Amino acid sequence: MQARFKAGIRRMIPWALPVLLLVLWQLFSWNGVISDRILPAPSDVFTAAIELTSTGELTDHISISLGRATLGFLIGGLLGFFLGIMNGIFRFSDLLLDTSIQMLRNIPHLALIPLVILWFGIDETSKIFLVALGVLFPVYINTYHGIKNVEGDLIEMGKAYGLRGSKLFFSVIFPGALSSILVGIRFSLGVMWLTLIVAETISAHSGIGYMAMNAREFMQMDVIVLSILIYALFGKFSDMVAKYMEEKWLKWKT
Amino acid sequence: MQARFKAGIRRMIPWALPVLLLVLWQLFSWNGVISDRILPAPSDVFTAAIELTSTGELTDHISISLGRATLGFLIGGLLGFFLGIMNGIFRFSDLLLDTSIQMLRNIPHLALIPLVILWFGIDETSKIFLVALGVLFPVYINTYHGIKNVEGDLIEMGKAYGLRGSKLFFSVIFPGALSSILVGIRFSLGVMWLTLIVAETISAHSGIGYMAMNAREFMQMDVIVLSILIYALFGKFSDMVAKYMEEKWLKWKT
Amino acid sequence: MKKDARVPHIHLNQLKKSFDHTVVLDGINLKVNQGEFIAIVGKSGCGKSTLLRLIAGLEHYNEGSISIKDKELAGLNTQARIMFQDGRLLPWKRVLENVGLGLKGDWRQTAIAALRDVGLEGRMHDWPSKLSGGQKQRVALARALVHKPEILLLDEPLGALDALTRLEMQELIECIWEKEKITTILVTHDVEEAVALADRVILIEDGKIVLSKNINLSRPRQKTQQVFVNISEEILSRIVDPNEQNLRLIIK
Amino acid sequence: MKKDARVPHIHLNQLKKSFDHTVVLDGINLKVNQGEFIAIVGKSGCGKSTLLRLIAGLEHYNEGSISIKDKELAGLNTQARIMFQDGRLLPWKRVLENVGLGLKGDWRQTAIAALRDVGLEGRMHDWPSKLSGGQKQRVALARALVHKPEILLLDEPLGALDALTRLEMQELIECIWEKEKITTILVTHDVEEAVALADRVILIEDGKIVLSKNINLSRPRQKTQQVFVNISEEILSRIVDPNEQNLRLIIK
Amino acid sequence: SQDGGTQQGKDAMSSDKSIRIGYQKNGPLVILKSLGTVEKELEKKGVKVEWKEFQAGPALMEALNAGSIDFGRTGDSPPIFAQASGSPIVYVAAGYSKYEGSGILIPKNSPIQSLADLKGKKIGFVKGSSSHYLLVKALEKAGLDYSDITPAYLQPGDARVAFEQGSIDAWVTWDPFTADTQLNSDATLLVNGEGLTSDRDFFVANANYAKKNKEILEIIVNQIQHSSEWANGHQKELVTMIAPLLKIDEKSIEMAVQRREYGVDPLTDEIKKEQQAKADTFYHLKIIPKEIHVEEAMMD
Ligand SMILES: Nc1ncnc2c1ncn2[C@@H]1O[C@H](COP(=O)(O)OP(=O)(O)OP(=O)(O)O)[C@@H](O)[C@H]1O
Ligand SMILES: Nc1ncnc2c1ncn2[C@@H]1O[C@H](COP(=O)(O)OP(=O)(O)OP(=O)(O)O)[C@@H](O)[C@H]1O
Ligand SMILES: [Mg+2]
Ligand SMILES: [Mg+2]
Repeated sequence: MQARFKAGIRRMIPWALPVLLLVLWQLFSWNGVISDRILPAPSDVFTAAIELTSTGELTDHISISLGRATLGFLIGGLLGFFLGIMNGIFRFSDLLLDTSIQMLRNIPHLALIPLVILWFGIDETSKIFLVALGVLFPVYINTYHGIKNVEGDLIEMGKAYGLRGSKLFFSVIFPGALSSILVGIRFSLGVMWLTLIVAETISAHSGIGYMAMNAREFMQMDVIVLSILIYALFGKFSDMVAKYMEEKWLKWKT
Repeated sequence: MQARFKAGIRRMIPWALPVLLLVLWQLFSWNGVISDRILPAPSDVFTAAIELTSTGELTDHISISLGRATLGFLIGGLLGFFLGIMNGIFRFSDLLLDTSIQMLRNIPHLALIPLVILWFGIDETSKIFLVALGVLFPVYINTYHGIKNVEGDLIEMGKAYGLRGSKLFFSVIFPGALSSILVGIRFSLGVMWLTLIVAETISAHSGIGYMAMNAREFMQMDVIVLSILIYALFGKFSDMVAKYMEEKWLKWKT
Repeated sequence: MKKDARVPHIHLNQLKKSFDHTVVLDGINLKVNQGEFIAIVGKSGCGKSTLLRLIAGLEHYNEGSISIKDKELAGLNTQARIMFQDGRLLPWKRVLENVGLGLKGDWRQTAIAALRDVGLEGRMHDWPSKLSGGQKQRVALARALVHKPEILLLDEPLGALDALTRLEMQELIECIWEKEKITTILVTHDVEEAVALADRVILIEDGKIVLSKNINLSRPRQKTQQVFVNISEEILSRIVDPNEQNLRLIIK
Repeated sequence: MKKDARVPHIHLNQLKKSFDHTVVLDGINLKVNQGEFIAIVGKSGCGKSTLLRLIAGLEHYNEGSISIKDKELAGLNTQARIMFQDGRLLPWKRVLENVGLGLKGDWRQTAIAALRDVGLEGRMHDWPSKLSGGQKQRVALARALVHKPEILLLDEPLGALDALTRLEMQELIECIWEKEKITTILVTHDVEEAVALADRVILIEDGKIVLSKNINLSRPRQKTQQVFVNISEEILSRIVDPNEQNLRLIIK
Repeated sequence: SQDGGTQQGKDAMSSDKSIRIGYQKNGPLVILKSLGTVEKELEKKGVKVEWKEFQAGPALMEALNAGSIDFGRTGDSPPIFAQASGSPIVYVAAGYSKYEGSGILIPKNSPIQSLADLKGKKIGFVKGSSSHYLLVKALEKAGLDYSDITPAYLQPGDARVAFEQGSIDAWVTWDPFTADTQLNSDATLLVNGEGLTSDRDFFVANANYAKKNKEILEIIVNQIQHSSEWANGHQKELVTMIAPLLKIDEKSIEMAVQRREYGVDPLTDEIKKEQQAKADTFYHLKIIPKEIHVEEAMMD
């Protein structure tokens, strides 16, 4: 009984801060400390959410974005993963590619947009390209780091026991790097949503990023705040996914 | 002699790809495969660079951005570092704060700008805030992960040998997490430049992000490409800094 | 508790420890006096390391109690230093700094002296990863000994050492123990080593102490003495118990 | 090379190995015949593990040569399986999968049988981190033995085991060696163990082989036999060399 | 609760001694800034001028709304959005119509020869901008429905690339983009804004500031008028002034300058009507969530 109570509390603590913030914000809005012209009250944001949901607009935006996000995530994540593995394992590809990737990583999407339009036009391809590009790097860096940090002794052992190629990889290198790779995935699950706000400035008619940027342009503070909250919830969700994967695949860490 | 020659080649290989790209691009520009209306030739970009440098504009932009970047990096990096350490070590602060941070991390800067202007105005503070915010998360996540992954056996040993508090931290936990922390720093050194492009859309009249966005607005393709190249070089530079730190502090990994 | 009774330095009372439903220690009773040297022997996996870790305060127990000088042990046992079975050197600290870990004051000189004792003074500036198995073990031993703690817990400290180095290290342990009157518990798989060093040898089997043998030989002990050989054989025969055939193989 | 001469399975010729300017092995000459059982003894840090790692092809040497069946060894020695001094179980694989590592076909049954041999069948679904020191070592031993390789390299395989378990494991090693005619090199710090198991005991000192003693006793060997004791003492005395006082302490 | 700006306490206080003017590089305030006359005039009143550059109208409006600047210039639609969101801004004055420089661009050899040909085409423009309005009016004129075209919402810089690449069939934009594209990409102006939209600049202020500083705003508007007159009379100098700022070649700037007359209009009924029509259009396009009366946000 008491254990269950404790577990319940433990599940609630993480929400304490966000909820406290919301409550304070609502209170300040009610008594006018925060002018609703500048920052709408949570209740107004909630109303906006209801309204947008009832017209089906919000779910449209989210599902469209979700499609772009997942596709981009898959492409970029896999690419980053493979590059990370290659450069982590093979000295030559590391020498050849790492510098280029580190340079590429540092180019802001906003600056890249003209070129992206040039290469991929203004339709879905360019949006998915940007998400993929954004997702690639955290996965790459953490995979690379994970692989490089697998204990050399264990790899040596694996080789001495006749493992090579994919066997060595799946028995020793990958599990050893997994914890770090998951950090990369956790990070990129966030980036996946983040890049959409830039990607969806390219001739988009829907999507959560489009909604946010549109709201900004048209000064709809309630929608801006709503989209910020949605992003935050996505963040939490991504995190839960990452934690779930960690619990599932890193059981051996007690 | 031969060893030195080999080392020289090894130092050159990383640049093979970028240089090859540049050369191809120049060739395609010359023979008109790439229209210079859309994508200027490297030589044009070089001319633009010379021009901007000779007027002192480019160095101005870079040094202003550098100031913002370093200040933001210091603030955000330190904050992320301390939060990562706290949440990595203390269960309660982990429960209380981690969720909130993961949520915050997922909010795009572009969407946040209206709020940032409300809170910090349109001057330097808001720009530095955004850089700090961007830098915070990679440092946080990797520090957190690093701390959580320090071998429990070694921490136990440290405690059993009378280390606690800062001694335990500096002898065992920090060195054990350092490799992961450096990944975070490497990542955030990139993010530091990246966020500037968003930050410098807030009432700026200088800075590399301003230059890039301005060029984008007025479609100065040569300047856009130039700024992309500058970002890429910064990326390489950040990477070198990170590598230097790794070599210096992770000597024990042979 | 009677006032005039001598308070044991370490007092284990009906100590019980299980890991996920497998009982490892099942009602251990043990009193160790101040300055006593106890050796624990037993088959692989019988719970020797677990017992040491319990006394060091590194593990929770399920039932019973542990008292140190009449005070119930809560959390870490700050008086004790444990040498772990698996060494646990910090890979990012050089040998000397590993030995100096947790020392106060002029730790450098103390640590160098300790390294000299284990014959590794010349390696003090190396990374642990550059050492051989036995060298690592000796560094870990030096690290434990250098603290001159009130309670010294040694978990197979000499398992990776050759006969000669082993003997030197046994002498070192005995010497420090005698000089500092440290209450010492040594886990070893070598019965002769146990008999050579300990005031009392304890045998653990099936989670219980099944033998507690006082060794009343004068020090330094001669392994060639007949009493010594007899005691060793007695303990060995207790370990091997009914299986006579094996017994004959071990006992010369 | 003469055609009619028997080709040694392993042939070390003037092998030299140094780490950053410290010479560890300095001109090692050794021929090991097919199916021979060699034991290597020597002081801690004398280069035993290094020699084993060289034969396994895990380390580069500076001078000389290593031939396996008359073929110069280049890179990994695929015929050999080495049991490392530090175990090296994969923490993310359960005990059974650790033992089955690199096996082909129906590895599961083979691995279970190997675990049964080392007395850990019941622990096959545990993570390695849940095992005691000696249990880990036995899992590593099982993993090395299960391959039935042409060359078996054992680096202190029994260092963490109690007398009884140790004896059982010695029997196991001897039994598998006899059945499969595996060329075996065993590094051990226990001279008696060396004499009990090996056809030839080799002593390394100052980077050189200073003693190579054939043991022509019938198997299974009795440790109580006088010849056995004599040989052990002879080798021990060679290790301890001029220092007579220590010698007396070790040799009973 | 009409004092949206007062929570920026320090901002409001500082505005008594200084005025923060938001400007964009591509607008008439740049001329005023370059001439430096307004500083002199306001110095007499003991007021200092701080110039804040913005790259886009929305960002400028955000700052105005937050009270980070007091006065600024935008295109004709941002004030509508600001008002719809309840932001404390007021129109202070309007610029002259610049319809000649705004219009629908089509590439060379485009199959589009008339407005009616726009049917079924992909057209790039900034959502909710003056171009959006222009397009709606043009379609109306051609008897087409808004749903007859495929809109591609693109910022000017991006749209230019898309236009060059042929990703869009037509592009609705304003000067100097129109001029630059006409000259450098062989584009043709299918129609300009004549008869469709007036496409004015608007000078707007934070309501709170405007209430207390009418006199200063008057001085500024006067100075804008002066600088506009200067600009109209010194087109050559103007071109050499603006071209390096925008980094657009002088020929394009010259073209843009020549087809535009600078100047300030008071907020006449006609302008109110024009602006109201835009607001209504945006309401019908669901760009703003409610009907507004632009008059309510105009300074009297
Ligand atoms: N990677 C390395 N770098 C530098 N020195 C090393 C390295 N590995 C081993 N050595 C040194 O080489 C010598 C021989 O090491 P080795 O591990 O072969 O000893 P060993 O005979 O196995 O000793 P032990 O019985 O203690 O395991 C030691 O002095 C050791 O410190
Ligand atoms: N964390 C753990 N979780 C589950 N079981 C454990 C854990 N630690 C130890 N055990 C088990 O408890 C038993 C006792 O372990 P312990 O390490 O005390 O043995 P030991 O006597 O030191 O053996 P050895 O001589 O092999 O080191 C073993 O069977 C071991 O598998
Ligand atoms: Mg143990
Ligand atoms: Mg060794």
